[in-house]
Amino acid sequence: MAAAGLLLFLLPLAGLIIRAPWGQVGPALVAPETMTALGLSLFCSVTATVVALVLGIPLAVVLARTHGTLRSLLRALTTLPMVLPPVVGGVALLLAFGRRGLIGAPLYQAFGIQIAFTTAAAVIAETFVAMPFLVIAVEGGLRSMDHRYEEAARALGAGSWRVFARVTLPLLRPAIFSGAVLCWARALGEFGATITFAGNLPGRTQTMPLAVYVANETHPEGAIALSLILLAVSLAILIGMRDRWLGSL
Amino acid sequence: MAAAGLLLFLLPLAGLIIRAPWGQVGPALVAPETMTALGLSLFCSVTATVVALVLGIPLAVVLARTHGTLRSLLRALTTLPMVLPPVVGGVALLLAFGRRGLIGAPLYQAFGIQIAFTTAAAVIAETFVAMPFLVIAVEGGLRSMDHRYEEAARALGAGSWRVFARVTLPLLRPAIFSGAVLCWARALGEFGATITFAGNLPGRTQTMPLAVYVANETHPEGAIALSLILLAVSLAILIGMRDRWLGSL
Amino acid sequence: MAGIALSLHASIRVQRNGFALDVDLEVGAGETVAVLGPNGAGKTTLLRALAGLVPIDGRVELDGEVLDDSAAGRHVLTEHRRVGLVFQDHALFPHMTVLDNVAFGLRRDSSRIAREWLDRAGLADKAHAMPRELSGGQAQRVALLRTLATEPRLLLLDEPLSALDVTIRAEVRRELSRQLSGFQGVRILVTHDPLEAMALADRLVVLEQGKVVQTGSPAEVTARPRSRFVADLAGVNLLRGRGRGRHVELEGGAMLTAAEAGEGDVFAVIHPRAVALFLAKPEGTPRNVWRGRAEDLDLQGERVRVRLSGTVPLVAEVTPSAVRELHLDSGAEVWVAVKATEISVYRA
Amino acid sequence: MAGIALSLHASIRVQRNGFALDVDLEVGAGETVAVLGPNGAGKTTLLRALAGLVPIDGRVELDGEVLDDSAAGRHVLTEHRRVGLVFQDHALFPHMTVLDNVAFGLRRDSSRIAREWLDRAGLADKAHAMPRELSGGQAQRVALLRTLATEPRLLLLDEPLSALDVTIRAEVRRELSRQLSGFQGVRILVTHDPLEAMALADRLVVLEQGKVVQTGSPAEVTARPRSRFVADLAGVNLLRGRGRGRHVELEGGAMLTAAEAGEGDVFAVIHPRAVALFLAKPEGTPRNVWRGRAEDLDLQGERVRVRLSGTVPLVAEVTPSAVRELHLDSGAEVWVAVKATEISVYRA
Amino acid sequence: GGGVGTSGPCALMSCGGPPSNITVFAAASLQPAFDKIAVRVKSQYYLATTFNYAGTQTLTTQLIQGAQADVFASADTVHMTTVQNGGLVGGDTRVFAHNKLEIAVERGNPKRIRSLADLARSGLVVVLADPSVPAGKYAQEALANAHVTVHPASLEPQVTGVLSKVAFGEADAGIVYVSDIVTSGKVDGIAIPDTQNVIADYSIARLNSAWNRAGADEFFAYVLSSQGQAILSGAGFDTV
Ligand SMILES: Nc1ncnc2c1ncn2[C@@H]1O[C@H](COP(=O)(O)OP(=O)(O)OP(=O)(O)O)[C@@H](O)[C@H]1O
Ligand SMILES: Nc1ncnc2c1ncn2[C@@H]1O[C@H](COP(=O)(O)OP(=O)(O)OP(=O)(O)O)[C@@H](O)[C@H]1O
Ligand SMILES: [Mg+2]
Ligand SMILES: [Mg+2]
Repeated sequence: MAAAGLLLFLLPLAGLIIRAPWGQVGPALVAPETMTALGLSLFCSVTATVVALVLGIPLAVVLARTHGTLRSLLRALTTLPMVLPPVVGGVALLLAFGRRGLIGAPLYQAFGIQIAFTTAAAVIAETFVAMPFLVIAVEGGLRSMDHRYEEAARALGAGSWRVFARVTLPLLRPAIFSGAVLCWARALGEFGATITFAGNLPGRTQTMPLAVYVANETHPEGAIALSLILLAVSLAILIGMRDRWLGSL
Repeated sequence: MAAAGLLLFLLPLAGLIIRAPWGQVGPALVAPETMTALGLSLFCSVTATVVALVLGIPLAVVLARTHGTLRSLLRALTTLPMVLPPVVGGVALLLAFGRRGLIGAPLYQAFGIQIAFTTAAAVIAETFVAMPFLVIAVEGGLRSMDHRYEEAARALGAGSWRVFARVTLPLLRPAIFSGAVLCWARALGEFGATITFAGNLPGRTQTMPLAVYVANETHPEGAIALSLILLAVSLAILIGMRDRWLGSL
Repeated sequence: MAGIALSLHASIRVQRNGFALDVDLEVGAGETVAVLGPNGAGKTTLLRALAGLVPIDGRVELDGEVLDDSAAGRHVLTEHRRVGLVFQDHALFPHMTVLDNVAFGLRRDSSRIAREWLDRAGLADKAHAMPRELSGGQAQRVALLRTLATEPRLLLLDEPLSALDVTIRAEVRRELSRQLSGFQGVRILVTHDPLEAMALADRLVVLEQGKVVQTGSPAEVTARPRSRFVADLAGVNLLRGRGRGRHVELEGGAMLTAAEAGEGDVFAVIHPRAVALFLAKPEGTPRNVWRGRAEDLDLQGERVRVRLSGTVPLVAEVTPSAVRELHLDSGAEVWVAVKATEISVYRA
Repeated sequence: MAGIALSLHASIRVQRNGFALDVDLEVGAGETVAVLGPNGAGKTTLLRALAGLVPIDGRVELDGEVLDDSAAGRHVLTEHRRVGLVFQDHALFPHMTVLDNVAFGLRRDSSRIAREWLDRAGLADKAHAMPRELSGGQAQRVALLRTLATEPRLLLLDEPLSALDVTIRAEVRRELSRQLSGFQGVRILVTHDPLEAMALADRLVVLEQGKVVQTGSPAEVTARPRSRFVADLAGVNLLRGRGRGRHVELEGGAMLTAAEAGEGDVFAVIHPRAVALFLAKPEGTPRNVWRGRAEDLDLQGERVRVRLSGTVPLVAEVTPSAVRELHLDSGAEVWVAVKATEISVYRA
Repeated sequence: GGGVGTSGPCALMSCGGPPSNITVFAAASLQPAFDKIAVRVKSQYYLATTFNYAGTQTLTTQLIQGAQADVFASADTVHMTTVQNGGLVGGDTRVFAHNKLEIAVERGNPKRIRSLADLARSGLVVVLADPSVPAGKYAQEALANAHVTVHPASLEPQVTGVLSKVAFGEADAGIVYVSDIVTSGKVDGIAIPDTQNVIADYSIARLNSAWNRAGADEFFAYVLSSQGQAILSGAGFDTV
């Protein structure tokens, strides 16, 4: 069963690697645009993950502490960006943060700040799409946590904040780690919302998936070559993440 | 912080709802194509989730039981489909399961079976993209689990299978639930790999995100209307999932 | 800390499906109270309620400060109560070293102070071990240190010594009793060990099914048990019946002759040592003589406890040589005799 | 099950950073062995190794079946060993009711049998409770039932009674001793309670720092303690020194006169009751007289244990009336006397 | 342009001094030709070009939502009209290229497809673009002109989808633009007679929001110049 599961992942990846236009990987690798897009991708996905951690963990805590219908509602709202077709996600972001958007418009009129079509927009788009993964994973971790430790900490005089930072958070590390990996990977692969909300501007908002998209329009082989580079980098990063980061208990 | 996080989700959704072409929602709702696409979406995403559960939980167990480099490698390989730009994900699937693909070719030559362009292809594409979310979430749950209970079960004479089914699995319920929600939501929103691998034929492979994309080409308002319907249905389903399913311990 | 007199006034009601706790408790400054009671009596619940971890109906006041008052809607959070609660199952933080666990509750100089506590407890070599690398007893001691180090003004100990070995237990008990007499806080101790209760507590509170059934100094409580549980604790035989002059009519129907019995519902206590066993019916002074059957024998140190069934079920304590002489064995039929003067009777 | 003689031959070595377990153990069919030892001695590790939960170097053979043989690379999985292990911290499945927990290890008719066990234990009303709704003692009893119900051929109990109240503890001990004598399996029991060990075990094995330091029947072990721990367990004073004719030269330098002492390294045991205390230097028969200081006093039942420091640190056991007469108090200076005939000396 | 992460009116180009940079929103299918044009424009006019390639519809949405750009090149005239009606066009709109349809088949044409009529053969896997995108709409028209009914296996919302399905051998045939076949180089094209064929019009315009009108006009002019037209022709477009 596990093997079948693994096969489902491995076969397509094997297909990619076997049929890969290896001749194109070299040129793609040295092309400056590739490095620009790759760097931008890493920058945006990591920033999005950090933002998601900062905003998402408190949100998960709130979710885990509320009960009943309110919790279901909040959790459902949090999950929606995952369901939203990516293009519409981008449109929704434009409607909120675009120059004509709900808060984009006042922002533009008051300070002349435009969010859309900037690197910040790419980060926002990726955060919007990827953060739910973090929130849901962390909330799952919170729910299965043994709360005796938090009680013990409180009995030792630790206030909410100290309990959270010194006990809850460390005990939650595996869940946060999974969540962050999920979030980062999702952000790295993000395409639809980014192209709609942030545009496809090389060096500013053209992340790897967008570069792949553009390449695919003209020579699909180049697109595959680009993807392989993205895959290799992701693989290296994922393998590089040591188990000790996981703090498996 | 939690509020800021929630706002990031709520603002774009609010934008969608406020600027929504409510006049279009009615007609879209009664259009038979909408219902077809919605039904197909639900069918495919649920099937994909079930497949992911069946294949992914054992895979997560294997991941959690291996150690060192092998584990990092397996985990990284499992995570890759999340990183793969959606279009390339579809291409990879074609290279594996397509008529000329690694196992698609023998299948086609021996039995004349073509997977692409069928509902099965849509399910495979969604599973491929969404299963990693389940695997990573469940693996996180396994890692933070207290293994004394499994030891106790073994000491009571329960073999590996019984231990797994009666102890590990139930204790893992919150993690599995989060993972399944993530997986389902991701599958429901899947667009890129599906269109590349399965194509876009109403009634067979045109899921909601594809219908939204197509609608967006001609009248964007209709696309938003369709998305709202999808959102409403997802919201209803997510809220409908009772907390008792979570089996919070 | 010294010089400040702290005292606890608590009136606690907790309602849980199938279980209700209803306890009024007054503990004076510097007093140690041992809470005893059968499993499931509500001892842990009581401690958790005092710590503020269980919502209650009622009022808790510590040294004039109201910690809980359901009528006034007041509830001081656990972390602001300066209570020290040692859990029945230690609950050491699994992700911290032993040292960090002990240092956790300390504000200043935490690491140095924690190390001193560990040194004194002879656990210095485990300072950098993780809790999962400790044995059960080591974990329990660390949990105790962790709480004592915070110098709480209300110390709540839930079976703190149950997993300790004999040597350490005596030491920890001594150490604890030194600690306890050192500061003026209020101490409440849950234990199943009568010796521990006697050694450490000024007063016993016996809880059964969520209610206080008896309270008093150890000597008072064990001299006049009011329940099967306390009798077992004191190691004596407790009988219940109706007094009629010098006789007690037992619930089973048998008659007991005592020095004085009074009238109405009474308890009768007989020390196992006062129960004599014979092979033949004894002639002489003992006024209470029955037939009995030795159900089982239990060697306890240099004494053998014999559980007897028959007209009046009792436990007798005899010497091993008596066992040999009487050829006592499970199932043996014997004559049981108790002198009237060895039976103490008091109102139920 | 009856009629099949089971016996255990184990030779177990476990190496962990900073701790090594090295135990050879033979347990006969139907024998109950109590493993005693200080905290961290390796008792739990030994049980876990026997259960197959810890990889070992060495060999474990149960009733002729080799369960572990590191030389031959053989390792029978825990679930195929038919061992019953009751954990120190119960480990009830948190997601199952009490009934399902007890039924878990049963093959056929599991629910009915489980209910019978619960009924017999008086826990029928908790059958549908979840473990988190149990008190500590209730959980421990359910864990015990859960394992006993599977009728294992090797029963491993890790402090099974420590959280039980006195009444229940006596009952469970009786029930357990009935159970234990009922089938022919091998029983190994870890406990910190000397009474429990004496009551349930045929043989004691004393473990210290991973090694067996003493083994034998309860009477043998307590009569001739070979370590501080065993002496504490038996409640006696243990001294070590060199025998010279009728004298023992103690490690501190003091001289002890005994009835017979032998030559070479010896242990000397003095029962606390044999230690007499005086205000003035006693004249007369006692050959061993020193000055001492009462460090602390501990009321235990009807006796007071006085810990003495001085030339020879000892514990004396005296009556409360003696305490009053001598005006004994912590810090009091006294004369300590022990008759030569009360000192038993044996080779170390 | 501005640094990464900056925002505001200057974000899309350098402020101060004569602007030497333009932003062009262009249909993704124009990429091969426009990338070449950009190189020429840069060397001849010292004008740097930043492209935002995406589907015409996406670009339209972005423009309507207030995106700033100098030039808009659409793969059809319908979306250009939408943008124009939104008051966003700051000058002429001009059709600058035509594109014809062709049948894309696998290399070597193993299924021997010669005309649109062959696409109706049973057992043939045919993929079309979705009628909601121009290529799909035109394909429907062409098939109607030829009085052929096909049952496509998929209605791809992107022309590249049709191409890749054929290139990977998943589909036996599809209908795409000539320019797609030329740039792809992985499929063979079967011409469709002009009587059945449908012509797509690509149109271009300078936008109101342009910060560099001169630059935009230069680019506009270059596309329509003979050099620009030659490049487009090389990419498979019919010139105007
Ligand atoms: N979370 C809970 N939900 C419901 N009932 C509970 C819960 N916790 C405890 N109980 C019940 O409340 C009663 C009192 O439990 P408590 O733990 O206070 O007993 P205790 O006196 O500490 O017993 P022990 O000596 O066994 O530790 C018991 O009957 C128990 O089953
Ligand atoms: N997982 C572990 N990793 C490293 N060391 C451990 C681990 N578990 C136990 N130890 C150490 O091994 C030694 C033996 O532990 P064990 O639990 O067997 O003691 P024990 O005799 O059962 O003690 P107690 O009476 O306190 O339960 C101790 O020194 C303990 O610190
Ligand atoms: Mg308790
Ligand atoms: Mg242990």
